[in-house]
Amino acid sequence: MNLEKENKFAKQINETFHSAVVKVQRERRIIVELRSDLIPPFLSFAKEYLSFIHMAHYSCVDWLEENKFELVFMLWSYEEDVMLIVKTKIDREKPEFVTIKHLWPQAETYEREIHEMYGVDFKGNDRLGEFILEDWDDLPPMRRDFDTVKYAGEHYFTRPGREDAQDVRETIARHSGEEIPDFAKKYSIRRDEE
Amino acid sequence: MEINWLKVLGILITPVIAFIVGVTYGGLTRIITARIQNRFGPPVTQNFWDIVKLYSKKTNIQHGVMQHLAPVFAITASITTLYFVPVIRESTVFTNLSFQGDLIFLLYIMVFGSLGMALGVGQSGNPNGAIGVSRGLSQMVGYEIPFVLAIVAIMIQFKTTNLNDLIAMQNNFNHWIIFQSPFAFLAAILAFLGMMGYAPFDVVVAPAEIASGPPSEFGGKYLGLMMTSRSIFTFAKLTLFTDIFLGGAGDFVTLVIKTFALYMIPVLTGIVNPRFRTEQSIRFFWAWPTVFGILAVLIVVW
Amino acid sequence: MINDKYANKIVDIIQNFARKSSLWVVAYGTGCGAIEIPPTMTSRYDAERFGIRGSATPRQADVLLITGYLSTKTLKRVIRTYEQMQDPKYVIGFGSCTINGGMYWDSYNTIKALDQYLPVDVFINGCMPRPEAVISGFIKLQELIKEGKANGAQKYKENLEWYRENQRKVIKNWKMPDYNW
Amino acid sequence: MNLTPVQFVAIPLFAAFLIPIVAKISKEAVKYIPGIVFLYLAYVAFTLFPKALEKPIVEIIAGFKPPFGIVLYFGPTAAFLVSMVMVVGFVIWLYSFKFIIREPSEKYYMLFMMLITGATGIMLTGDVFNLFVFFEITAIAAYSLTAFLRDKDGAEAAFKYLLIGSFSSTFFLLAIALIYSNTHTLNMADLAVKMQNVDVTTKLFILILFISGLGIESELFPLNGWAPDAYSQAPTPVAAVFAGIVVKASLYALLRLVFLMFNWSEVFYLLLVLGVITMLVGEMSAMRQHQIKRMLAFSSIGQMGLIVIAFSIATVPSLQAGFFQMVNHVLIKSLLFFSAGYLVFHSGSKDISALDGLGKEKPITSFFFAFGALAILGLPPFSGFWGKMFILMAAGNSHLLLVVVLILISGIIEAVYYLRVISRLYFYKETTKEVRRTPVSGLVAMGILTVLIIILGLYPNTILAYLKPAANDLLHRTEYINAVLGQIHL
Amino acid sequence: MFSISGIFITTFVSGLVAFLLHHSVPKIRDWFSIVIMGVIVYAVWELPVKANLLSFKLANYNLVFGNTEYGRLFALIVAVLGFFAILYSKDFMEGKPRLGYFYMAFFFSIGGMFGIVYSQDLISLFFFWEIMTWSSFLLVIYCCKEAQKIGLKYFVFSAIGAYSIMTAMVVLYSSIGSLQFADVFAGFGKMDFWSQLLVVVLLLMGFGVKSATMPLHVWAPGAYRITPSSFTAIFSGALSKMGIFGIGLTLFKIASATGFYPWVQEILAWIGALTALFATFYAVFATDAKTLLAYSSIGQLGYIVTGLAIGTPLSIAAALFLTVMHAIFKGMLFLATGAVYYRTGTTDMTKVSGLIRKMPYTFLTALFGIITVSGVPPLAGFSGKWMLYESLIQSNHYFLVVVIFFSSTAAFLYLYRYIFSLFLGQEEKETENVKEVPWLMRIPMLLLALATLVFGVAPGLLLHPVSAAMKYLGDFGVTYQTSVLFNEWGNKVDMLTVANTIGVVFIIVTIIITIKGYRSTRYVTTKDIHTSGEVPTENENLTYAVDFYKPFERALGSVLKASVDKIYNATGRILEQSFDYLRYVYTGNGQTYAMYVVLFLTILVVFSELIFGIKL
Repeated sequence: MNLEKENKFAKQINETFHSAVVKVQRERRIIVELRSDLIPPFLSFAKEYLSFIHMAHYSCVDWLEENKFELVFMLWSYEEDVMLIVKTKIDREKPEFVTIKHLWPQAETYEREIHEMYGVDFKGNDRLGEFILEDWDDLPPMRRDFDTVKYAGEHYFTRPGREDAQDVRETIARHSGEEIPDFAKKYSIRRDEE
Repeated sequence: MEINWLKVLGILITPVIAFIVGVTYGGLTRIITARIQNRFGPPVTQNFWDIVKLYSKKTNIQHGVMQHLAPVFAITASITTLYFVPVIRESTVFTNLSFQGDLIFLLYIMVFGSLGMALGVGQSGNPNGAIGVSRGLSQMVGYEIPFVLAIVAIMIQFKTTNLNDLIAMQNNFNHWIIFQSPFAFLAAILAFLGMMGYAPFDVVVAPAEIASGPPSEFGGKYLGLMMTSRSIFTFAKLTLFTDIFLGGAGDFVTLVIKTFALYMIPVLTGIVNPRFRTEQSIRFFWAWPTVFGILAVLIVVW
Repeated sequence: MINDKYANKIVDIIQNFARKSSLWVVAYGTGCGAIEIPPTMTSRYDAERFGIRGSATPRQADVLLITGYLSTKTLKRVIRTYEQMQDPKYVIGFGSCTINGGMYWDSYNTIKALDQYLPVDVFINGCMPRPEAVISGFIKLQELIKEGKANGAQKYKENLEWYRENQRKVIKNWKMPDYNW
Repeated sequence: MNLTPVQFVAIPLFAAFLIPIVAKISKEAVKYIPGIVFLYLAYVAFTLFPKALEKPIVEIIAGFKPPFGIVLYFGPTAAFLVSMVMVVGFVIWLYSFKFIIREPSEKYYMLFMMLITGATGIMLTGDVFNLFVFFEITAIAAYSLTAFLRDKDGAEAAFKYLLIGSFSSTFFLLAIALIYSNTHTLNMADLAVKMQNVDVTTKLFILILFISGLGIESELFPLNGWAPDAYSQAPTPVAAVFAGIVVKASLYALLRLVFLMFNWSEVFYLLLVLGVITMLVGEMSAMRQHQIKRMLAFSSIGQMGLIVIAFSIATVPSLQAGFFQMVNHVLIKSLLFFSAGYLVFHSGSKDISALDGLGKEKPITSFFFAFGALAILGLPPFSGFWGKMFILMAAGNSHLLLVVVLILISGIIEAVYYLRVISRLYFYKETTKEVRRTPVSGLVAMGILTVLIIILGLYPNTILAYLKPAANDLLHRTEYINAVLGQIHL
Repeated sequence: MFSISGIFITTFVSGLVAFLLHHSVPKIRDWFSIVIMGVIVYAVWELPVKANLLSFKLANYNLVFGNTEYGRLFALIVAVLGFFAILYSKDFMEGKPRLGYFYMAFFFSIGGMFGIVYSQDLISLFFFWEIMTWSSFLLVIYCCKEAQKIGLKYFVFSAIGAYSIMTAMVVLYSSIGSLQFADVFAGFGKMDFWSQLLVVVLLLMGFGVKSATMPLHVWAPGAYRITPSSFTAIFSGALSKMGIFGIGLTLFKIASATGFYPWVQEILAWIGALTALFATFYAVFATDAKTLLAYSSIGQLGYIVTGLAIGTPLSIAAALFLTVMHAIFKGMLFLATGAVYYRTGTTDMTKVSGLIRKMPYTFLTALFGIITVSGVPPLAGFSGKWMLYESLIQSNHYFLVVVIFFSSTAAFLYLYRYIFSLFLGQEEKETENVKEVPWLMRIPMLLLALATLVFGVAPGLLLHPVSAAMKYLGDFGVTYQTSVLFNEWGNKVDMLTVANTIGVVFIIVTIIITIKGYRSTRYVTTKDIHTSGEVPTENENLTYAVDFYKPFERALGSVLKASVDKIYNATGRILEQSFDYLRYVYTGNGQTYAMYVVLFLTILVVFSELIFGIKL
């Protein structure tokens, strides 16, 4: 496996951002973990100096146990055909971040989605309003502490006869013999057990 | 004044006949379309039942008096056009009022309905309707040039503007204007494609993009009346074209054959064609059809 | 005009027949089930045989086809569309999702039972139902119409309060014009 | 007292000397003297006019008969011009009555009277050297009046005027010297006869000197460099005097001399060309002026060009048209200068842009300006219409279609810049300021002009009857010669 | 009272009186004007038809005034339209500044037009022409600062036109020696070719400016837009007709005597047709209702010019018929637009919509107006168009008829847009409280609308004075009956039958559709529309008003980009800049001026041979 260009990038990143944890995952995949306040300069650096001109994706992961949100940026370099995955963790209690729409205009839409689904507040983005959900007044639905079954049960009329419906994770777990972590059980209790 | 009861009869039954023929043609069109698309298709009476259903709707809504009157405008234009077109040659019953008008008059009275419709559509407040009207009017400007060229060519060739005179001149098969002035026929029939609004010139109603355009706010009896009007108007237009180019008809069988043959031209074109954008269709009309029209005029002049 | 009982009956029969043989479906694909409509309409199954035809606007349409799951956001539009249709009008619930939520039983954003919100004349089961099933659903509807039993609109009008209450429960920001007929 | 033409020269001159003396007694009384003079002289002029129409009045000064003595020739032309001067002089006096308040008015009136003396002298005299003298009187009075406000700009303008004017005097004097050395006479009628014997080249040189010298005062391009400055820097009534009297008088002198002595078609052709160029240059330059008085000055130049064109066509209708246009120009341009004077005075700036919204603030004055502007564009029913029309018809009759077109083009240019000013006055700014009044005398002066313009516009026949003899008088030199010299041979 | 001088004096003096009244007793100013205008209408109607009613000598020229059938037709247009406009003005102009000025200029321009149509010699024609020009100019610049540039353009073009006439007069006078119509018409044939050509071209150019014939039309859109609507009705309806009046005279009385008459006819006809075509295009893409109507006016005048130019009896009848009709329908439309402006304060078609329920009478007027303009039977526009087409075809102008027909079809585009944008579509929140205009404004509009219907059913009523006017222009006769039109091939259209058929069918179907399901038919607001289930908010207006004919614009491509206006503007700019350079001739430096003097002297001396023919 030839990781020459990936390593080169890793070296370059390390030289400029000493605190960055760079990991070459495999061919064409570099993962960088960084402090959240260094993200804007880093993205700018990646775009201007490392030729990662395309922001392919921008998402959020809820690390409930660590009480953190992880923002994930995926950048692509057309010159070297390398994907750079930038991760950073921000506080979950009061999730705040700065907008990067000045670097990639399409980031605005991603930020709106993340805002709606996780409640992350992006400073500088003035379009963080209603996006996909209409008139949503509960917890942001993609947070893991949001109980969707409970919500659906409270808000929608449920026709009887669906008592055997169950969480798909449970079914998978049963079939594969995998153990469900404790925290997950909290959110996937079968209706009849409750 | 002595009342000619035969004429009164003609005035009463001509629209009815036109309606029946028009509706049947509509049904046949759907069947033919279906067959070409490898389908079975609805029954012939489908259009008729559609219209009956629309009339028997229990609620009807309108956005104002112009929308209320719009189908009236349309059907008035259709019936008036029909009255001023000689349906059957030398028949007391079916010439109606055709001796009072001429070709240019017919061109204008035909617009009357569209104008009224457009006003009604405007009042409905639906932007799709207005967009449709905008497209329709633009397209009309497109096909009007070849059509007028053709009509002018015919008028100067036969030195008359009266339809009855034109029919009288085409008493023989080889005197038909389609043979005497083929370019005029070409220009006119291409314009006719646009006039009928079948594909590729159906951007006006384009159901998928502007929700059927002009009639998008019409339902119930209004839509029913519009469809009735369209049936009559189709028949009137076909009769007019038959009268101009195919020497009219001496009896109903001939009339049905000739009009149906003419009608198949836009229908068959429509089935196999995609849709032009407005500017494309305008450009289309201003290209070959116009050239044919100019040729027709030039040939006559020389 | 004519108050004769038999005459009225004849008129009713003719009208019902016309309604039955001309069903215009408003083209509103709410969910994934809408993908079954093209094969139903085109040459393989050719629904036009039964006078079923697409219609671009609710003003002209007779049948509202709810093709699958219905998120609350869409529900608002569907209600609006339904109310804009002209009486007589029919609703067909299409697919499991309209019956009991289907695979979206626990979704925070989809309704689970359509008939709580709109008067459904015919349900078609399946996830998703095949064109044959769709056509059979339509034929069922036609039978109902012919017998004069497809009176969902009537039901809706009479029980408007109840429907409204249910609708309002789901749609929080209720800003809809009045339903005035 | 017997009414004789000599009074036209004598009385203003006398008044000019009287004014400083009276001023010692009462400053107020001084103001009324010119008015009285003008009224009286106007009366004289109108009384003598019919007589002059019948037969030109030739008055011999100091007993020597022509060609040896000094004669005053009061023919139809002179009668017409003098009447015009008197009327306009009166109106200007009326206007100055309140306008000249800051400066010693007796000096102003004295110079004004001097100027009138010179101007009438030019129009009346039958002697070339006297012509020069009167010319100089006029010019000197004009120089001093230009600098009357005693500010820097005025002084500069006056100096330029003086500089160019001295060229004019020099050329004129040189020409007279040449004439005298060749013909040994200075009487114009006599000259007209004797010049025929003079060598052609000398004659030509004399002509060139005359055209250059008198062309300066009559604002021919390119000799009119002094005009814009003088007009715009002199006090407003003085500008009206320039436009109405000085320039007209010197044009008359030029024309009289040309018609008498140099009756060649080439001369008229040259004058025509000069007229056209003057007109076009004047109007085009006026178009881009930022100061209203400068604009009016250039417009004046343009109008002079038009008048020169009319005269240089040299037919009876054209001369008639020229005279008519002269009257028009005097009336209208005075009106424009008068109203512009008050507008400038109240806006506090000479710029056109400062006039925004003055129409509300000074409604009557602005109205007069607008009226004058419409009139000078040659719009009916104002007098300008007929003037332009006559000139065009005359030009057409002489088959000068190009000239017609050029006149009309200049008319369009004129319209553009005048209408811009009107727009600014009324429509650019809505002011809510109080109406500021113009002194009554000024309004009366402008009112008189307005009424005259309308009368002439609606009924041009009023003066048209007098113009034909005037035209004939100027055009046909034999009559002049006979009138002056005939007395000897009788 | 009913003498020509009476009419003139009344008009002009009333102008002054109205001005004075405004400053003394403004209350009676409006009624005074209305009464006077009424009297004038009566006087014009009663004025006997005689070629020489008043003549006097002014400034060596014989000025003759008389009432011909031709002049009477135009005088009636002016008087009646003027009356309606002034009736309308009372409420329309209320509260606007400078009303005395408005009425004065109004009366003056009306008087000017009377002078033009009654004059029997070119001098008085020109005299009143100029009065009309400047008084209408005063009304163009009446409104605001924005109007000034437009006004200047109007004046400059008017001046170009007027001066063309003037030049023609000069040429005529120098050749014929008289400017009386009688002499001019008689003597014109004897003039030499070039003079004839020059005179005809100049006269047509001069009159063409007022009738806004391309390429001299550029003043019209702006000027029509900016004048107060009550005057715009006159401006477009009557004032532009003065150009037509002049073109008619020029063609049939002057140019017909020349050898190149057929050429003039042909070229003018094409100019008219192209005017109609391009004006229609511009109208289609206008966004301001008044600009749209202005271009429409230009186009309609193009038809009239073409009709006159063809010169067959039917075409002249068509042209004169259209002249009257244009006065009526453009009057109506401008008054209706004015009514919209009166209530909403704008005529921008992208800003106003859905007024039909608020202003039904205005809508009715506009509806009749557009039906008439488009020439759809049974209203009167059709008769004129029909005669025009028939005459074009029968005089072998095949391509001309196509161009005319095409522009007439394209006229539907802008007409629909006009009525749609203003009256149809969704209702604006801002215009919620709009009411119908006062009765005094409604009456003129409705009367004019009625006129279109009456003349539509019975065109013969109008053809009567028209044919009389044609008799004056030459030996033209046209066959007509009260309601039947005939073409030259003997075919006919019976408007009464047409109107009856349409009327009967229309009424029957209306009754049927109204009775059928009357109880179940419901009115819903224009906000309640099918919008894919979306509910538009109150402030959201979904009316399709911006870029209404984008597809058509794309189809036309670059045809529209060419604009004479741009050329004119560029010329103007270049000229002004060059004038600016000329200004530097006058440096303000005494030495330079002295140098000029010396230079002048030197040139005269040096080139003396060239100049005087004598070597110095």
